[in-house]
Amino acid sequence: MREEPQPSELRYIQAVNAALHWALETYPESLAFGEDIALPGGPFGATKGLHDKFGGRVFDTPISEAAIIGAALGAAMRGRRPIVEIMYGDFLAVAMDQILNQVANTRYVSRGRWTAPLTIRTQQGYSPGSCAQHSHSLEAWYAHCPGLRIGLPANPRDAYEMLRTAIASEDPVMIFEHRLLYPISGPVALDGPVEAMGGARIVRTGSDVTLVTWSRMVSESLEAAELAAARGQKVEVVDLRWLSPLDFSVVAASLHKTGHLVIVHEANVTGGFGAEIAARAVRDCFWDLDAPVLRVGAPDVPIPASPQLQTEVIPDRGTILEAITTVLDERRW
Amino acid sequence: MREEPQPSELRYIQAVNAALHWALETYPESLAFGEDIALPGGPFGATKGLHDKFGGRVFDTPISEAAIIGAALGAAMRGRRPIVEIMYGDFLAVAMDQILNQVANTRYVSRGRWTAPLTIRTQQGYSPGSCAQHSHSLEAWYAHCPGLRIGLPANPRDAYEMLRTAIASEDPVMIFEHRLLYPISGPVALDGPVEAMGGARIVRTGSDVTLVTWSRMVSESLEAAELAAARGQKVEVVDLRWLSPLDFSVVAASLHKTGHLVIVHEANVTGGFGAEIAARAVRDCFWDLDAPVLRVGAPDVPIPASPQLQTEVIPDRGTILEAITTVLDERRW
Amino acid sequence: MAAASIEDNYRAIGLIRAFEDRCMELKGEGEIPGSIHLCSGQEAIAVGACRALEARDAVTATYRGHGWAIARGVPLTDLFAEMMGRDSPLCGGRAGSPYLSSATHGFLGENSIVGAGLPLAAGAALASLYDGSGAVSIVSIGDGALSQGAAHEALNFAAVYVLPLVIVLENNRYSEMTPIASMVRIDPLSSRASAYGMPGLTIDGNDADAVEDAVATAVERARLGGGPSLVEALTERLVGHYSGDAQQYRPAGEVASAFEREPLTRLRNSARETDHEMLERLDRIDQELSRIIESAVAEARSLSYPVAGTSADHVYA
Amino acid sequence: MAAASIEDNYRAIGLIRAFEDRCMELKGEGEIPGSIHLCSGQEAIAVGACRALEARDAVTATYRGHGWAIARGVPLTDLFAEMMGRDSPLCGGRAGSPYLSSATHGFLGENSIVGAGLPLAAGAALASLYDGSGAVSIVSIGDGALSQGAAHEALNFAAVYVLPLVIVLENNRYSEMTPIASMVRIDPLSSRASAYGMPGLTIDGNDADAVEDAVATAVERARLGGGPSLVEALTERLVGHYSGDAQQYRPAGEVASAFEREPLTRLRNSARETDHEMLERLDRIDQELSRIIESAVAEARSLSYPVAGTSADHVYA
Ligand SMILES: Cc1ncc(C[n+]2csc(CCOP(=O)(O)OP(=O)(O)O)c2C)c(N)n1
Ligand SMILES: Cc1ncc(C[n+]2csc(CCOP(=O)(O)OP(=O)(O)O)c2C)c(N)n1
Ligand SMILES: [Mg+2]
Ligand SMILES: [Mg+2]
Repeated sequence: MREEPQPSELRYIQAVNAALHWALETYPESLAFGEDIALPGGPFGATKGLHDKFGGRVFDTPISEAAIIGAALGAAMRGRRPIVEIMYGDFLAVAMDQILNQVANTRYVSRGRWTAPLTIRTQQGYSPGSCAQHSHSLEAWYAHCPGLRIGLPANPRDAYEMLRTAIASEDPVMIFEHRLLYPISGPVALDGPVEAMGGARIVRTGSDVTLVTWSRMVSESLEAAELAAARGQKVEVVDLRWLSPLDFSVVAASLHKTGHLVIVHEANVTGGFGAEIAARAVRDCFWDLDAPVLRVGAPDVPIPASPQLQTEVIPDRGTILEAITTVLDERRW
Repeated sequence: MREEPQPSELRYIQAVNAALHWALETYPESLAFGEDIALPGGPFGATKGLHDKFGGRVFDTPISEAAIIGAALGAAMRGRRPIVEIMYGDFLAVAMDQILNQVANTRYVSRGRWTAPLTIRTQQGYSPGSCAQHSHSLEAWYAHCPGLRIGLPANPRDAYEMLRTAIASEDPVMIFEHRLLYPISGPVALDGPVEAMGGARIVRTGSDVTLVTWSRMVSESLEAAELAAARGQKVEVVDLRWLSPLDFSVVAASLHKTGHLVIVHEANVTGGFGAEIAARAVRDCFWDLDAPVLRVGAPDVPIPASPQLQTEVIPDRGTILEAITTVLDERRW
Repeated sequence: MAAASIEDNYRAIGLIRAFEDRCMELKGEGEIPGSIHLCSGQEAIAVGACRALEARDAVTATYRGHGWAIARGVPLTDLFAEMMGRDSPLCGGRAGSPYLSSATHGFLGENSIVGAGLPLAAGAALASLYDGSGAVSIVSIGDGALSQGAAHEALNFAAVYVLPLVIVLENNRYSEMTPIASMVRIDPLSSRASAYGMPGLTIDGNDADAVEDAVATAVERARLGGGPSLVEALTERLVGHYSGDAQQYRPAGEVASAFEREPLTRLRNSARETDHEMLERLDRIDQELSRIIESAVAEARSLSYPVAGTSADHVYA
Repeated sequence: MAAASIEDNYRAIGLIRAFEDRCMELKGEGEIPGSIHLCSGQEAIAVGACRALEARDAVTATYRGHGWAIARGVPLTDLFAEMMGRDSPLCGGRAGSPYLSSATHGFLGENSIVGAGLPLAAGAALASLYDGSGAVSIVSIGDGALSQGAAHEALNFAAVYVLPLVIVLENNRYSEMTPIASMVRIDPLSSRASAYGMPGLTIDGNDADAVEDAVATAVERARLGGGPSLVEALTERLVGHYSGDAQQYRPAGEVASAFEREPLTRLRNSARETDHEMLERLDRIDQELSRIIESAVAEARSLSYPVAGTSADHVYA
């Protein structure tokens, strides 16, 4: 148990940090490594204080993402519980083989005789001025990769709880944070029991439209829902939280009530995970659907650096509101 | 113009080879390189005879996929037209950064001042006994990556024509072959005009169900359609051919007629490109749909090596037929 | 200095050879699906190296790793069964020939992505820094793997943290069908080690005793906290890269002359020089091995194929 | 031996410094969005290297590449505008500070993935083998990039095909916030070159003439078909890794003492030793540069932001 007083209000990045402290304390077999995470405390400060407290179990690495993830796997197979940080989700691309062909296969191919209890933390998405090599939202890739668990915490509470759940898991888990969420504050109850993995959450109830979203788009969607409410449109917002395991039941139940579905993510629309949600809806909830299913996401372009262009590309409450209005517009159909 | 007599019947792999010969002859700026492609003529023989004929424009490389694709990009930016072979689609993972963060961005980020006219040929999918590291079908990843063109030829004719189209393109194109198709024969008309990129093709007409598929699943789907016909179920089979540019209009027109949709691919279902097709259908063809949309693909597991398990995992005419029957079963709905 | 008897070396190497020869037959008869990659001619490397290891150590190999599995003590029956796609105690047929592993033998597995075993093996070595096991991690890679980015990253990673890792580079002169000499500008390959600040050494990989000595030194160094080292073992493939390789790229006479240098021929030559009964003893070993192989095949055949409906098991905990 | 005048070196280096200092102000005032990475202290490398190049040559840099762009002749106005996210003639604001390029200057661009520029630059060099241009490709990488797999692959690739490639390794001692000395076990870094069979050399990167000499030799070698070489230029960052870096990881006094060794201080010291009017001439250069900078900023400000509705252009041909 940590001795510090339990703050009730934490910034997202502090929640991540608290979860890491908890993990290194709870699991003597845990290790944390990544670029600039130990002595400098992490490029975004997520790992602050860990090295001071846990010494050699927390260390800096060369700029070698394939080695980082591969070493995490090898160490996990030999009884460690590694937690690695990949600075930007975009950089996972240089380590993709280790994720796709190594980490994800370990348990399956050995029938569980080898396991890979490791956590890959990263952050993704755009920020003003970030270039095309630092702005990807690629959760759909990993969700298409059996053997991995995928979580995208949308608030400080989940940043803390989902990361703890990830680290406690006996499976490899990827946690995608969003750097624009790092400064956001919210209530976090520290040191409670670790939650089971999975579970979508209804973050606003409504009876007209089901809006399914995750990560930073949860707050944008809530803003849009608020604006829609002023127009009399009752939007139910579902924070999907985990893409794997996927809790579609919450979506289905909501759709049964609303008959209308909008899916929102920051990722490019084509091939984004929104397609999967739409596909499940049109299979499992077909008879509940009263209107076409709409997706809101970045159009199919690399993310430009200029904020003027980014505004045009990144979904926001405006584009979400438009989709809500469109899906509810009976005259359109 | 090639002097050899034009065979009307070619094996898929010969069609690939013919397209490569055509390209190296047609484009003096073209280069071909990859592992074992020059002196040995390629692990599957796709590049046979190229080195003899075109000398130093065709060369073997170290086992360095990131360097191969990166070098193709740099050469393309400087006026060459590289055609590279990546032996298995699974190995693209070690070069993912070069594809995602480099090749795909080049034109966009420079507003077309730099271009990347290069072709990445690979083959993917399972074969009996192939392990989880040699069996991926990941076209959905690349289709989620703006800036790339994605083609999956299903027969010798398309292996020839689509590859020529790819090489002639001023954009980076990925061509995914399937090694189980390599021995398949079919008619190929050599040396005709290069086709424009894109275009889905109706390979069997029918009025009850639209079956959208690509790559090796086209022939499985046609077999399933034949079996269904014996039961009186009229299946229209659409070979999507290109995921980018995506020709959804053919799908929409077919759906307008049939009202029923089944999508078939070898890839794992969750996050596969089938989701994108379903998502477009439920947006653009909602009012035409008479039943839930079904997807047939590998379940969400890595591909096991044992053929007994592979049979359980890889979609075939049996599983496709079952989906056709299910989607048409009015009592179910 | 290692000095296993001629018979012991012959038995250990011959076992792997006999196993793989039988695999090729089984493949020809359709009992083993997919491609298989034989270590025929390279067996002395795995044999010598594994003699320098303890049970607590970790072993990682490539798709050409049957010899490592056998030298590590993985039962032949289990290996045959795995390769046949049967429900073997190793991986239940899910891994097959190029990707099998055995958790009970510290055999982290083969790997069919070139170079990818190295980061993983570095991770196994990393674990030893924390678990008090004193275990060393050993990894076999091919000559071609030196050109892979991930291999490079792992070599530096291992050097930086002074990991107890031994890299055995099996230089069989070819990467698939392309001579390694045309794909690097250095000679010997072990000179690459200095780029990471680790010792590198080139030895005769067809001499199990020489391999044992070199690996034992490297293992001891690793175990005592001296960090990683690279042992390049020179060898030759007696067969194709994989089961379907016609080897047209190999110069005339190369394979034939390799047969004069390969470990079993050498041991028979030594035997001939030693005493005139030795050759007979080796012949008896051959017979003994073929009995062992046949009974393993028979046992493997008695194992069932994976039970229908199990293909979705073990994706997650 | 290169021997640019003190004034010429001062002007060239000072221009980059003044440009970036102004960028930091513009960033502070919100006119430049995102993170920016300054080459403050490292300018002599780009300046010396680009003097050894011809117009036909290809240049590839990292996110810390403003100096390379300027030394290559890319107009300041265009660079300011690009960094401001305006519709610049370079990339129309799409690339921004860390990823900009200029097709009209053979500037293949910056790259914000560590090490990723190397394969691309190798490809540019490959093109020269076929196009008869005689062009050489030069690429700047950081010390940390040596640990990236792609960089390794490209170095070997370049060596194998004897590509006309010059690798300039800007060793500023840090990779972001981590000292390179703790992330490799070799010294100097240029010794890595021998692992690829290419020449490697370590020089003073704060001396533009020394850089010019070393790069000129490497360029000539490359142009004559002698293949790639690696030039490690030792230098120091005078500022943080990026615009928001508080540099708490740097030992007390390190930055202050680096200011004594940095190129402009050195040139002023030399000026002081040369003749007593020289310092005044350098002061006049400073004033001249600041006028140049201000007019470029003003011009850049006159460029519009990207036109609404154009964000989907140029994804494909
Ligand atoms: C990343 C990657 N690229 C390519 C391949 C295809 N491939 C399989 S084995 C091999 C040759 C490897 O040569 P080497 O490392 O010398 O090992 P050997 O086969 O000689 O044992 C290649 C290119 C692969 N499996 N993985
Ligand atoms: C593949 C990859 N990993 C990590 C990063 C994050 N990152 C950006 S710059 C940098 C440090 C690079 O250090 P060095 O190569 O020495 O160049 P310098 O910044 O000192 O010029 C890191 C780790 C990245 N951009 N790309
Ligand atoms: Mg080899
Ligand atoms: Mg540096």
